[in-house]
Amino acid sequence: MSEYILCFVLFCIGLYCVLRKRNIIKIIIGLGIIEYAVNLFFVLIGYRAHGRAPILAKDQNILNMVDPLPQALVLTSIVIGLAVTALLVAIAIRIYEKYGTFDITKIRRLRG
Amino acid sequence: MMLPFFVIIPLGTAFLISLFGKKIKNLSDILANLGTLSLLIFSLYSISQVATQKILVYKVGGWIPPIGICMVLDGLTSFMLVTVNLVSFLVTLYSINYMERYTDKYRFYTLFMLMLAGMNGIIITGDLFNLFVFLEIASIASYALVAFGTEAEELEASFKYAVMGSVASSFILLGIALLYSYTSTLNMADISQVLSGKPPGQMVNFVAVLFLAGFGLKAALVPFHAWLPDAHPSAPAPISAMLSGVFIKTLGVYALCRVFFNILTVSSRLLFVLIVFGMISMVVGAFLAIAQTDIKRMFAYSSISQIGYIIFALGIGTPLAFFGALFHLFNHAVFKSLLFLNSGAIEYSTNTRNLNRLGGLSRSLPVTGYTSLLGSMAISGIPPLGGFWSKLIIIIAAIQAGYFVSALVAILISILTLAYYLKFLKFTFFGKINEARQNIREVPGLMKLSMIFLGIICVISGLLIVPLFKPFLQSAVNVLLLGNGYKDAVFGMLR
Amino acid sequence: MKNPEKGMTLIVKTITRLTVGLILLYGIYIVLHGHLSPGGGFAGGVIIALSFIHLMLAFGKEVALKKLSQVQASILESLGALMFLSIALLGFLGGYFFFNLFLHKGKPFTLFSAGIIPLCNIAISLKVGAGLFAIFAVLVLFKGLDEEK
Amino acid sequence: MELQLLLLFMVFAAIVAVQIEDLLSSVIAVGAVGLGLSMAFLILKAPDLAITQLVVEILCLIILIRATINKDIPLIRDGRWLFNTISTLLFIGLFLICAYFAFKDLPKFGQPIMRVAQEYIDKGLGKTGATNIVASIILDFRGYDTLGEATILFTAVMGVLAIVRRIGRIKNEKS
Repeated sequence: MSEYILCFVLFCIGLYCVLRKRNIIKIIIGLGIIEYAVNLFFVLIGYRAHGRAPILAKDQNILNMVDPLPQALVLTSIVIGLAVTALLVAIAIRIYEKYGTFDITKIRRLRG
Repeated sequence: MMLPFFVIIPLGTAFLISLFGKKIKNLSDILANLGTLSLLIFSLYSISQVATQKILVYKVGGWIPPIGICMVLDGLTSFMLVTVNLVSFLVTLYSINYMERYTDKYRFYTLFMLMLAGMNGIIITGDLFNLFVFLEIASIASYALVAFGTEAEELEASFKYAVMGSVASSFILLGIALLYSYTSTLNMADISQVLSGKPPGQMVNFVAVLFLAGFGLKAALVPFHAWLPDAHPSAPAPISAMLSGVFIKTLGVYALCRVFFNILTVSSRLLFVLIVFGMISMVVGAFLAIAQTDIKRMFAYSSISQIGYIIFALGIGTPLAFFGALFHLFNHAVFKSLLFLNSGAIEYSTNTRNLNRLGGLSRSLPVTGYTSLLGSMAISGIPPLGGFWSKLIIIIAAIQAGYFVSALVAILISILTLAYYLKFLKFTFFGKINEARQNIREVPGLMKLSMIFLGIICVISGLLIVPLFKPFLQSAVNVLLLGNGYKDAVFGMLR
Repeated sequence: MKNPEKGMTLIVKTITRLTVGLILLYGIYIVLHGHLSPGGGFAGGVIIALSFIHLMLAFGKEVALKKLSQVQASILESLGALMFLSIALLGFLGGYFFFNLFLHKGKPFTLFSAGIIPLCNIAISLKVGAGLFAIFAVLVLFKGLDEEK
Repeated sequence: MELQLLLLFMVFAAIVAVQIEDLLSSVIAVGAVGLGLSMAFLILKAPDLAITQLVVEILCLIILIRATINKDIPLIRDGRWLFNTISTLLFIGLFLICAYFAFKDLPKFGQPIMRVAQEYIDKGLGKTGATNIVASIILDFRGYDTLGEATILFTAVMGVLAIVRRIGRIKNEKS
């Protein structure tokens, strides 16, 4: 239980960063932390106490493997996180070139 | 057998265009149009499949569903497929001429086809995590497409959209994780089966709230709408038409419907939340739209307002309300993409979108003028056109269910909608023409053609309630009414 | 770039020259043994991309781009994507999209086993490696243009 | 127990990453979170993920550091800073409390249900021939997901290439 709570605390730190910080790079970092927290949560729910990694060995029969499915899903999710980060950084660099700042309070040509 | 092709065709086209598009000149135009045309034909064919077989399940890789991924074709799926692929075909037809204004057209087509692949993937999948993956494809492609012009405002709008969209995606993923831990399966029908065997707890409500926040952000319901009025106007006109016309409906409304009604079978309390959100979106969107002077921003706020109608009707939850919601979804997809294409045509020939600087265009742009008139009349609910019938059905359903105040508000908002579309028509097409624009010419032929097509569909879409065409909508409504029975239908096909 | 000489110092360059091949080999090893041991196409592809990025950081962008230019990377990526899609399409021969074609999946625990899985791994690693390298090259080149202004 | 310590370290590093003024330090702190995550994956018996997370982390850091080379002026706090922060914290607190009650319905940590997953473990080798069960899931049982995943990366590359174009649209002389 405490693991789940800590993981959610991590999620909330990321959420706080996205909602409250004014710097574009800080916002990207916040999104990264959210991503980490969700990935961690997936692996946490698949963990089996005293389990083994889901890789078969040649001459032994492993009985208590951890849940392999969340691991497969997280592999996908990690790559999605990387893709989103790369795209956001590209946009951020372009924004810096156009406005000369990373501060979103100064980047506000669009209304509401 | 044909189900995987809804994803394979757009994906293959995207890869081919990115590989050869730069070298061979007109290849990207031809490939993209052929791809969307074949998708349209496939989706029309799927109607007849649904009519004969009710539900079709395709096992990807030959694995039986809880182990592998499955694709499901039922009434709702085929309805959404027709809507998405119809609009996307006409939009690609329009882009052939319109996108000449931008550099690197083949990149535009690549991203467009990827977005289409994402949307079709969301619609046909029967697996919750797979839905998330395709949702991300569509979202990432749309983030890039919003910034396609690479002007300062567009980049800013795209950043805002990308951040909010990513937060929404992580809420959805968190919901999927909790649901997986609770039920230990990812197949939609299987989840529904496991959930029906469990005692009610806080878990399902919490997951429903996470999904509501996630899909609500994608659908731009009012507390989460901040990105839409920036993102939709910033994109090139064909993409605005796609985003407002079908994108927010596929990622937001369709996914929400599927998860809420077929998987979680949410309680009536949560449905009431949908009604509240729908009402707020309806009112706020309409009032903000009146004040706008930028054509596309006005249309974007109007989209929020119309999505409000759909969500409101879904929240009522009676068969008639479902019918009205889906009918309005189809109508809105048609006329909102028409209006955005019109705004693109206006921008194409006059280089401005500001209402105060336009006027008297009806003589020099006759096709754009008349189709805009049709679209505006349809969205504000003038009787013979499709928009009137769908709004009428929603209002009748609200009165039947006892929501008198809401019905009154819906009528008032409809009048308000008429007001701001009249403002748009008056400032754009009537009045005195600007001296400098005496000799502007009508837009190229293919752009005209796709606008005329959409205008015709606007007029005849009212026919969907005629008994001959009704089964198309009714079979989609039946899926929503099926609720928990969705799992039995899917598993029945497998046995 | 303040120094007239491109890239970093001699120490970094020498060490890079010694390690970059090993990193590349390690990436390829991880890809090929994806179905037997931890790793797989994604991790291996990223390692392959990192070896090129390492080269670019140490020697400056010209040397790395001479080995693998941005256009080539882009083409390789599309090819990798097409290859993966066609492996999936080949499954139709067995009746289903994504069907694992090989009836005899080979002897377990050897390199040539598990049907389409190693092939998929190779396609993915091609795509991931080329794609990530293209992203990085574009972002670095963009800065170069920035300074010209 | 070491898992909790590692999680606490990650939470601490995340707070540092969020609150520190200097952008470069912030990026490095986020690298610490990612490294912690990679170790947590190892403790949770997910070696595939540990490797992938590690290399992806390195790449993310390089890209992020590339973005922070442009130095920026520190931020100014506006008048409603306190109000906004408190309302955000209240919202997050509410979210955490709701999550706590929802967790009570979940199976206990370390005892997953494994309804479908057991099938993968039992039949994975026989049906696909891969000894790494995660590989057999991502490339065979759920290969369609991986096609989507590869497409996401492709989309991101195409998006980045489209966004960094120098000239977006062909200007019309008339305007």
